[in-house]
Amino acid sequence: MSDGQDRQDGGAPLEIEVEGLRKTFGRREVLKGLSFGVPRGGFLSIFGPNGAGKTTTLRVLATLLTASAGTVKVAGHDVREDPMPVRRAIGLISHNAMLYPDLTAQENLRFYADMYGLTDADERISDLLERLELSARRYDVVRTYSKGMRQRLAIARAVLHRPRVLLLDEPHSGLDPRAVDILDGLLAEIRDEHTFVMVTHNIAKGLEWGTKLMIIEGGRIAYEHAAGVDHDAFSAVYREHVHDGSVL
Amino acid sequence: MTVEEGARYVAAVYAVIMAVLVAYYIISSRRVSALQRDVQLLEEETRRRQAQATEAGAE
Amino acid sequence: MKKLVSAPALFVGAGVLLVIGALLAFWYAPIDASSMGFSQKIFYYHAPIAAAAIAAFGVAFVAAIVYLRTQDLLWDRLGYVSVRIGLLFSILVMITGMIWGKAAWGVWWAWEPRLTTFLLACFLYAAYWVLRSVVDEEQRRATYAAVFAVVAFVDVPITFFATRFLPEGLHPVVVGPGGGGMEGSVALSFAVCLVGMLLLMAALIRRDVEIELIKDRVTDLKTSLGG
Amino acid sequence: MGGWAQFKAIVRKDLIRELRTRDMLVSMILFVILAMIIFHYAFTVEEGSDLTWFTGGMLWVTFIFAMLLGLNRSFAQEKDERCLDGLLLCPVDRVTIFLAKTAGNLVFLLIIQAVAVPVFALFFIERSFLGDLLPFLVVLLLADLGICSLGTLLATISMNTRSRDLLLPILFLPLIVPVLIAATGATTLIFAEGTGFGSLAMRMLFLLGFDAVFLVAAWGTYDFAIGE
Repeated sequence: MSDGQDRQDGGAPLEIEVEGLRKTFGRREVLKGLSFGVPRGGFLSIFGPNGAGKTTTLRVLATLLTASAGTVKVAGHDVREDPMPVRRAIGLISHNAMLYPDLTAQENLRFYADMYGLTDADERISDLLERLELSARRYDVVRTYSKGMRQRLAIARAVLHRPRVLLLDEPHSGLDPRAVDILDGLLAEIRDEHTFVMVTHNIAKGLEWGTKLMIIEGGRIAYEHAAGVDHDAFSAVYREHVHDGSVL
Repeated sequence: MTVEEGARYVAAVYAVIMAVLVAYYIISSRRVSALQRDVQLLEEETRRRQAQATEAGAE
Repeated sequence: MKKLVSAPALFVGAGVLLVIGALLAFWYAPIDASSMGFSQKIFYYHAPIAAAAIAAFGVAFVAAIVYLRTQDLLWDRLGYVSVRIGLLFSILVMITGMIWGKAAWGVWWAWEPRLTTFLLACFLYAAYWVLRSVVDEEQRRATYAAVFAVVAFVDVPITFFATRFLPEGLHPVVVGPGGGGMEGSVALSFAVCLVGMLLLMAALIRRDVEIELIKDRVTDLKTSLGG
Repeated sequence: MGGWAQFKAIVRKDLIRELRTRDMLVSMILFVILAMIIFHYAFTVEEGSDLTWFTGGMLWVTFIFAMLLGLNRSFAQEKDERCLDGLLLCPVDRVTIFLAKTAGNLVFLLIIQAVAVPVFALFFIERSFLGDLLPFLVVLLLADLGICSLGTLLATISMNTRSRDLLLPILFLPLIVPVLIAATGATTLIFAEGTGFGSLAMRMLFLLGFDAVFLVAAWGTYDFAIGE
């Protein structure tokens, strides 16, 4: 309300601003001009069939891919022009843990803490391991961890440097129900501390968390809505926009 | 080697090399025309389908 | 980019110059006074072919750098085609080099700096070829190929320099210090042959880039029809 | 921000990993010593053949092939567990990653050489070359740096291709020939004649130039090699 940035999202300034994002791989155009914003503290859930460009979008936000055209700003910095502050401001949780299996939990986190230049690394690591109930195993090699424990450690890795924005790439896929519960518990705990973008196939989870919903289809935004759509109505919308019969 | 022999020898090799290069060029030129024909056919097909699609849309 | 001159025009220009060059080389330029005699005439096509090969690799090097800066696949196609033409000329260099070796030194193969360098360049650019064939994703293939093309082109002169650490080479130094200048008639004939060969190289690259671009167009049309 | 701290962090991580599993070092050391035994039988034509003039060649061929084994491993894990994404997400200059990876590989190569060279001397070199140790070490370091920087750049590329460890030697070997020529010549001269710095100066300068050129080339291209 105070500045011109706000849209339908209320007063919070935009933490993520995407304007005319295009991405081509070779001669294949995967993203055909996306524009959207996420206000600070918001939670954007992105749905869509496989190959629609969801993960590509997320990887552009994460600076792992460079946009072919358009501007992308995360935490006030242009992703292409100024990637370093963006990298400091984001954390990524995906179904790949991105942990070194031959290092211990402590060593893994210590490594990432050094990479991010954390000054209070030791306390931060202890604190996180405590919260994630991994303290007892902190000196064990990650290779010996169960899938759920790895996922918890991956969350610790992603939030270690207190990122303003958390990017979630299908975080629920491949998890057993117990691990899903733990992940949800953790998300609930850290929900207020970050802005979120989640790419998911899981409509229930996406609706549960999202303050804003988006369906990407064929590299374009097919549907965009504020939260508050119930599951059945959204499923109908999803089927209307996505015709490939992919898993709901 | 006499001068006559040398001349024949060198000229023959030269001719062979030039023949290789000219052949390469000619083959690639034929390739271009073949491919251009493909493009033409495909473009016609695209146009035809587009026309069909607009017709179907109009009905 | 290269709409300036058509391939046929380059090809005709090359043909005219090469024919004139051959006439000059065989009838106008004097027969070598040294032991090589008439077979020294190999020089009029061996050296221009070598120059054309190096120039083609140079084009690939420049195209690689431009590609890395612009990410425009047109430059990838140019680089790819230039390497292919460079390899074709390199193989011709090896063949004519071996003939030269037989005529001048009585052996088919000598581990002589220039010949060895060309042999290694052949392997380098063959590796470039292999590299392209094992990357599926187009943009990634173009990027890796470009990085390798840069490294390879930098490596070639270094290799040449390194071979100087081996015992003395046999290669005649025809131009430059020590070899004495060329006679006017020799220089003129050589220059015509050189420019002709470079034009021929340009014509081949020009034509093959055209082929690659049309092939891209065909795949584009096919995917749009299929999808 | 601390590029140096990040450099140290990556090197330390690679060293901890390798010293814990030792899968790379053990096989590299076994390979190197086995290669020497094979060279002995391959080159000995009669009882007591003098192999002095082959020493440089044997040594560097062994090192280069051992390094190929190691290079394939050095990125395999980054790739398999998608740790590379984690690394690329960090606010780290890509050149720092390159330098750290090169340094890690250099350390492994030096460990191999610390084992291999004494064994090699025992097997093949009759005269004591302790007096020429200094020039030898200079040549060793300069050549290693070239091998590791070029190898790291190419391993980064080859790990993302379909035929990974098959591709690396094809890319690496033709490019490393200049180093092989200079290092082999210098090493043989040292072992056979015990020449001092004087007659090796050109080769050392050449190796230094090679290192500089490829460090710069990698500097300019590593962003592309590791990204996307």
